[in-house]
Amino acid sequence: MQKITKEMLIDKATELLNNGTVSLVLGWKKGEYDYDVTPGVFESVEELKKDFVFGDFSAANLSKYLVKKTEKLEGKILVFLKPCDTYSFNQLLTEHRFDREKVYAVGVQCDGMVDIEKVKKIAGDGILSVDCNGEDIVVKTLYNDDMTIAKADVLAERCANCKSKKHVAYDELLGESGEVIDSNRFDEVEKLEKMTADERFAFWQNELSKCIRCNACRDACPACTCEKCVFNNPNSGVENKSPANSFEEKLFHIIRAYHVAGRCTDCGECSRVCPQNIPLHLLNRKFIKDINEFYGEYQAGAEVGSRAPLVDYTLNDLEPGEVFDRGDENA
Amino acid sequence: MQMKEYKPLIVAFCCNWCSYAGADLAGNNRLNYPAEVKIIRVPCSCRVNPMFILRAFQRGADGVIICGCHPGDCHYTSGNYFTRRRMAALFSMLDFLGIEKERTRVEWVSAAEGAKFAATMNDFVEKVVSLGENKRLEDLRCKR
Amino acid sequence: MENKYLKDDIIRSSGVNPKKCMKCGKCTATCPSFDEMEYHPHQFVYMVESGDIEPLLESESLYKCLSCFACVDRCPRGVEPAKLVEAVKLSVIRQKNSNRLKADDVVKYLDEDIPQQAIVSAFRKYSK
Amino acid sequence: MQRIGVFVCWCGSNIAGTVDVKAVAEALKSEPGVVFSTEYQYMCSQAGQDLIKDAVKEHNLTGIVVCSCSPRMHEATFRKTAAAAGLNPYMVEIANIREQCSWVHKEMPLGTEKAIILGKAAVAKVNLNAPLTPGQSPVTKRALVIGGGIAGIQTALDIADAGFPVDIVEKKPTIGGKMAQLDKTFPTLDCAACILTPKMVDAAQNENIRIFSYSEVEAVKGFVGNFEVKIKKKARYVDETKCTGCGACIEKCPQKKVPNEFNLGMDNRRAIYIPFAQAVPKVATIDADYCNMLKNGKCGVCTKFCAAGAIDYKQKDEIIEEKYGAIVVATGFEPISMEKFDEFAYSQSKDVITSLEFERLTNAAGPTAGKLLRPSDGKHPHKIVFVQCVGSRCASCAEKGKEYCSKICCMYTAKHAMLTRDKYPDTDVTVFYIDVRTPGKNFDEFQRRAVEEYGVNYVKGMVGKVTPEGDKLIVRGSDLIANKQIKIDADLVVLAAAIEPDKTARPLATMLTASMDTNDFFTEAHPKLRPVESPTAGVFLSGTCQGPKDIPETVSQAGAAASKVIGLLQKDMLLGNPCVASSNQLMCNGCSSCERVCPYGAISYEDKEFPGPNRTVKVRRVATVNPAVCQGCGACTVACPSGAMDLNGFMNSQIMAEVDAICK
Amino acid sequence: MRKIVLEKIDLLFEAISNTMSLYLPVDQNDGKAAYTKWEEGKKWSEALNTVKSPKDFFFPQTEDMMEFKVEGKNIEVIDTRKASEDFVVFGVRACDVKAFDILDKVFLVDPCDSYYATKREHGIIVAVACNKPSETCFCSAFGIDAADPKADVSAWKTENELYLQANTEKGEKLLKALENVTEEATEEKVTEQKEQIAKIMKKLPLADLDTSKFGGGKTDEFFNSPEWEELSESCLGCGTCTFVCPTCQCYDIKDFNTGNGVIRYRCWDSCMYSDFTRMAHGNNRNSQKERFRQRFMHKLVYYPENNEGIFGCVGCGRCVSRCPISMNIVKVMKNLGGKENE
Repeated sequence: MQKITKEMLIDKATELLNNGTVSLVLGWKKGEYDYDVTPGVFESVEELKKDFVFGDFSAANLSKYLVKKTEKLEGKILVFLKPCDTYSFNQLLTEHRFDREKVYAVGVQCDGMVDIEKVKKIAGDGILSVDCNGEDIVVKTLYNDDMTIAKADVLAERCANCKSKKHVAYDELLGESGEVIDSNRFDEVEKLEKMTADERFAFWQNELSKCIRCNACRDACPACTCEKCVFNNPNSGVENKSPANSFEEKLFHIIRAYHVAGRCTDCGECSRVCPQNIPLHLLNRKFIKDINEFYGEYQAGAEVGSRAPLVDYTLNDLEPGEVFDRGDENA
Repeated sequence: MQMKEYKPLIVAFCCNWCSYAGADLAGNNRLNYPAEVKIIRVPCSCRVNPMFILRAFQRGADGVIICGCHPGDCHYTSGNYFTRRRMAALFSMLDFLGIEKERTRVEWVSAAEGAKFAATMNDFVEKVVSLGENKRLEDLRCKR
Repeated sequence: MENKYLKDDIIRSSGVNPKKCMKCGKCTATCPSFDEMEYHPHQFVYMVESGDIEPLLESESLYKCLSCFACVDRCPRGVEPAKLVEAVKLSVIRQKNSNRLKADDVVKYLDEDIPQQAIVSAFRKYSK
Repeated sequence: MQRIGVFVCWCGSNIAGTVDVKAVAEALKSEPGVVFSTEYQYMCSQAGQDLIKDAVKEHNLTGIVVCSCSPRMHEATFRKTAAAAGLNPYMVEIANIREQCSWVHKEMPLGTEKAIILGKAAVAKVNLNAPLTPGQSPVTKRALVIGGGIAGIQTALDIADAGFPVDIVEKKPTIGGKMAQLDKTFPTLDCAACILTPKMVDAAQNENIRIFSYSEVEAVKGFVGNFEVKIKKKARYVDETKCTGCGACIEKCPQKKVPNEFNLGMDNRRAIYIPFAQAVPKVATIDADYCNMLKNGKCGVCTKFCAAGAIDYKQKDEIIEEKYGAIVVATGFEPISMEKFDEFAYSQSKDVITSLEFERLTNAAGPTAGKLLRPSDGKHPHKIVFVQCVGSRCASCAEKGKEYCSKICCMYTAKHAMLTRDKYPDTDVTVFYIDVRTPGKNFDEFQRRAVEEYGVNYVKGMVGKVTPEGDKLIVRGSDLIANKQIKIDADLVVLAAAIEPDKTARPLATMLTASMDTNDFFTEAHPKLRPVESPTAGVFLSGTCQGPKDIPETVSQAGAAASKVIGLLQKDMLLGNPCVASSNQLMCNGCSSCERVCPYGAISYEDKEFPGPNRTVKVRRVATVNPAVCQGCGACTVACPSGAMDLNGFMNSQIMAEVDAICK
Repeated sequence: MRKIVLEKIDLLFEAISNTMSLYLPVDQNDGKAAYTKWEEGKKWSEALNTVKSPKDFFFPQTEDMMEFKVEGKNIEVIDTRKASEDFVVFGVRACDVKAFDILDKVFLVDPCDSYYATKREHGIIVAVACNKPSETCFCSAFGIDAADPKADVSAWKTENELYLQANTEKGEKLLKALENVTEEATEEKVTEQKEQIAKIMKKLPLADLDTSKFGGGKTDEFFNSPEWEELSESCLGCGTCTFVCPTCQCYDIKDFNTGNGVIRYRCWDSCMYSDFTRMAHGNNRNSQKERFRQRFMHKLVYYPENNEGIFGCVGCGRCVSRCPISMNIVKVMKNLGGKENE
């Protein structure tokens, strides 16, 4: 497989800016360190040359930005999409959240993103530089000797359990588009399902009590693009700003997971951005797993215009009471 | 506070066309069920938002039951099919979070099934009573 | 009651629901062993359903069924009479208990001309 | 803040027997918003209603809570009372303290406590009630009938007779449908053409009826009273206005080997054709799949012989757009394919035919000019076996048959058997039946005559296999009564094939947002009480598109559908149900979730300008609900993640207030 | 100065907990540290700092203020404040200690916030010097010495020992009470460590972050800077930065309807939220750019303007490591303060 470098992306963006195909480029900007990459908009080739970056920390899913960025746009915006981002891209299109005509999508081959927390766990604090050369990562720190870590050991959870290397939407592709992967992404969910209700309750009570209601999960989620979220709407009856007690903690996450059920593409942004490391993706995956088992395999965003399972039905669907019978069988 | 016999609080959402009429029929036939069951009339079971269910639990309900027309009999042709999917997903999620699955139920009760309505309520209340007070989805502020 | 028990047992072991029968007789119409049989496929279904099983147990018809499954194939209601015949047969074998061929004994009855299918069928019939 | 009056009804001792009504009235007095609370023996009586009216005036009430029997009983009564007192009728809520309280709980303290809670919930809801007014929409006074069989024709005639214009859309070149293919009709044995063709002519000549033959519905927009329909008039390459139906072109057409679908392929027609002599409109049609001129530009014979100059090879499909107030679906049925029933050898032998093919074989206008001859060798059959329930009542073979009873086969098989014995007494006729179902006026008498007078041999049993052997068909069947297996060497086997809805019905249902059952029959709004209406307002059902029917039943349903249409078209304005969904466009994302769950197609989207930050303007796609179409189920409100969609009369806030009041 | 060998540190914790509650950073199951009430078995985390700052102890995320009991048409007001007891927060870093000063200047000035004041009075803070600052640390930019945290008690953790030095009356009282588990010590090792830390501080990537461009009176200079547009471009508008920030002090007061009455409570608010300071007429900052600008202008300009030049940031680096899109005050400062100089 060919290695995709940031230069290839810059060249592509330069070409498209110069020939007038696009007027803006949505990509990743380099930060203070090697790992704090920020999503950013580039207007000129100079800006691209100066700040554009692509690598193991270009984790942010850019598709959600298209909702805002295309609003008043004349012409087209170029967006770089990793395979998992393309699913979000399609799902947003399914929900008419932006105008496809205003976007030039370039699919970028993805070899998995690195989780800096995992790097720090191995290499220690005081990271000075992180360099990736294919399979390995070289880390320089303040306190320890330089260290080489296998990239596979520090892949973000969602990348270690990558569901698809396939780009489901693009105008052009950089590198290769792979296949949908038969991943182990439901293993954690299954582990929880096999626990007793008391154990599950304890698990989630512990996890969700960490929530500080910063709303990062919601604000980063490409499925959460509501003009006004129910949790911000004083008339909705559930509006709140703080996890005042254990009920509020659960309410927010149950309703949020429910609202994105059938629409969540499992891009993993919620867990990535959670400052408290709550495994929020497990809630979404539970819904995905259930939907797959109850109503047949469904991958949100696999194709534009597909009907989400919760706005669909068949005459012989499972009864809500049977949900548990199935669970008991599995146990 | 003195010890009182534990009485659960049950909220029943009933669709106007079948289950609410079924509850009326139970009344016509003087079929007993616990007074702890309080019915809220909705046009169709598909009107029941998961937020209503969580709201009820927050406010101190010990069980929530949703009653609609039998599949295929929906007054609005398809409402209860959506209910079926939504509630299956929601209940499974609540179970995943460790909340007792016996506290939530969907039951199809037609306008002719007064007896089924009463029997369902009796059974549901009995199950909820055996679980005791709802502790896993309660909001202590509402119990002050 | 004996019959009730027997009926439930047959229904359970066969997995057949005789209530589904609408008495069209297509099974009997199609049965290649019809002339050999005292009780015909549709009668099996009806008699099991009505609990009138004793005569079936004693009837030679049990052993005349070829297990060709034509009745199963043709039945418009998915009743599967052949499975019922098999189940009745099974209950006879079980009742007799001792009087059955052991798998090890089969070998000595084999000769070179016996068709492969018959061996398999014999195993199916007698090794339960 | 509302000014709410609470009225607690004793219902004699029905409520007061187990509920302390005075305590309820007293307890509700201190609820927020309540300014007046009282109780009375019979609130629904004139005196009780007057009490409410007086209280409204005296206390300036803005909302009313009646604690009484079920709202299904007297909600309408008290709404009228409120209206009479000058209040909006939707400011009334009922607390059901009879059926759901006093009648099911025996102890006074329990009943009273629960009644108070139910009352509080109703008060909490009224506090959030808002006056509602039903919407109005005008009615386009024209009806569309889709399908030109006997159902469609009868519906159109009845509507037209009431003075409303009506259009029939028929996909075939002529109206008439299946009935035109039949020979005689049961149980009176009059000839189908004799009773159908006058109706076809009536339809053609009726000033209020337009017939779009060889046409199909392309798209349907709009809602009850205001449908906008696109009709595709397929090119028939003959100018309808010029063609006289003389038939000169047909005689000369050199392409003679086109299977004649009207005779179910048992003979041939030309590439230019008129399906049958009494066709309406009697206009020729060129079959583009076979016409040499259209296929490779070499021929043009018909042009030469057409004195009227009606042939037009350049004709194109034409789209007609028209507005309608009501739509009647009359798409009819097709016999199911017999290809998969190997045991009956339909594909192996020409002499195994379906009953509809049998109709053509006995029809004077059919391929054999009415002589019953075997399709294989044209000989007269002496032994005929009829098999009933082929593919009907077939639960285990979903891929070939149907689970339902096709309803008409018992009767037409009796008819065929009887007619055969009547015309050809030397013929042995055997009918294999599972059950003979003859519930209809003179139906059973008819079938008995076939047995008793005409000597048709009815065998209780089923055919297991048909094997062609030489020029014979060996039929093996069971005779359950004799407990015998029988073998008949028949000359002809006639299969009573199950019927299924026409293939075009499914896409049409999607266009109409009308629902269908698993068998693709249209669903009626209520199986007993609204059998000719679809759940989609303004769409009506006529004939076999709704379920298997015989001709008398079809005609009566056609009339019923017509009368429903007339009732609708007679109105100038439609009053809607005000308890409908509405979308708060400021919060709407335009994500289409609501549209996908709406069973009525009541939701559409528009691009609208909204104020953005700092005096900018933002264009967003947002949902709008058509209140005339919405029936108020509320499915959309839950599908909407942002809560932009709400339901009048059952708003999120109202239901939550009820929950809160109950769980206090 | 007192000291205790690290092996016996649990004795110290036990001694404190015997008389009052003790909170200290403990590793959670995800490996992140969080302030936790000490009990037997809880281990003091090795991590540099916690995800959430210790401001929670004095200014909790949610705090009931009063309650209204509604019965019929009568309303009764109930004071829900509870008498606070002494407690110890152990292991606070220099930056977070400084953050308390910043909060004090908001909550303790007239009109004094009694909810905050009560807790502050009863809280005893034991600060610990940072041996291994992270690459995200930039406290030195705000004049904070990570080697010498000034709280009620200052502490230094060397290889085998913990050195404790009281700075206030409360601190002295605490150390006095702990005399039988600690022993007298000299400053030698501490001085050594201070020097070592100072060396590391110089090597940090953000060591030379320049704050001189900012401060009171600079509103005009920065408010209309074109840089805000680009900086705020990808801001999600979540509240992570504000909620992990030790100095963010904005709160919202809300009513919760319990069905029987109303609980009036306050909870942290975030200037990043679209309904922040929403008023009857609507919102005065209605684009994310304006909200984003508000946060940084407050830390770098408005706060110093009202507080003798003290910045509203302590350089703890929490926002640097936690922001979902990695936008943070460092990037803001560098872009605003020195783009033309680059």
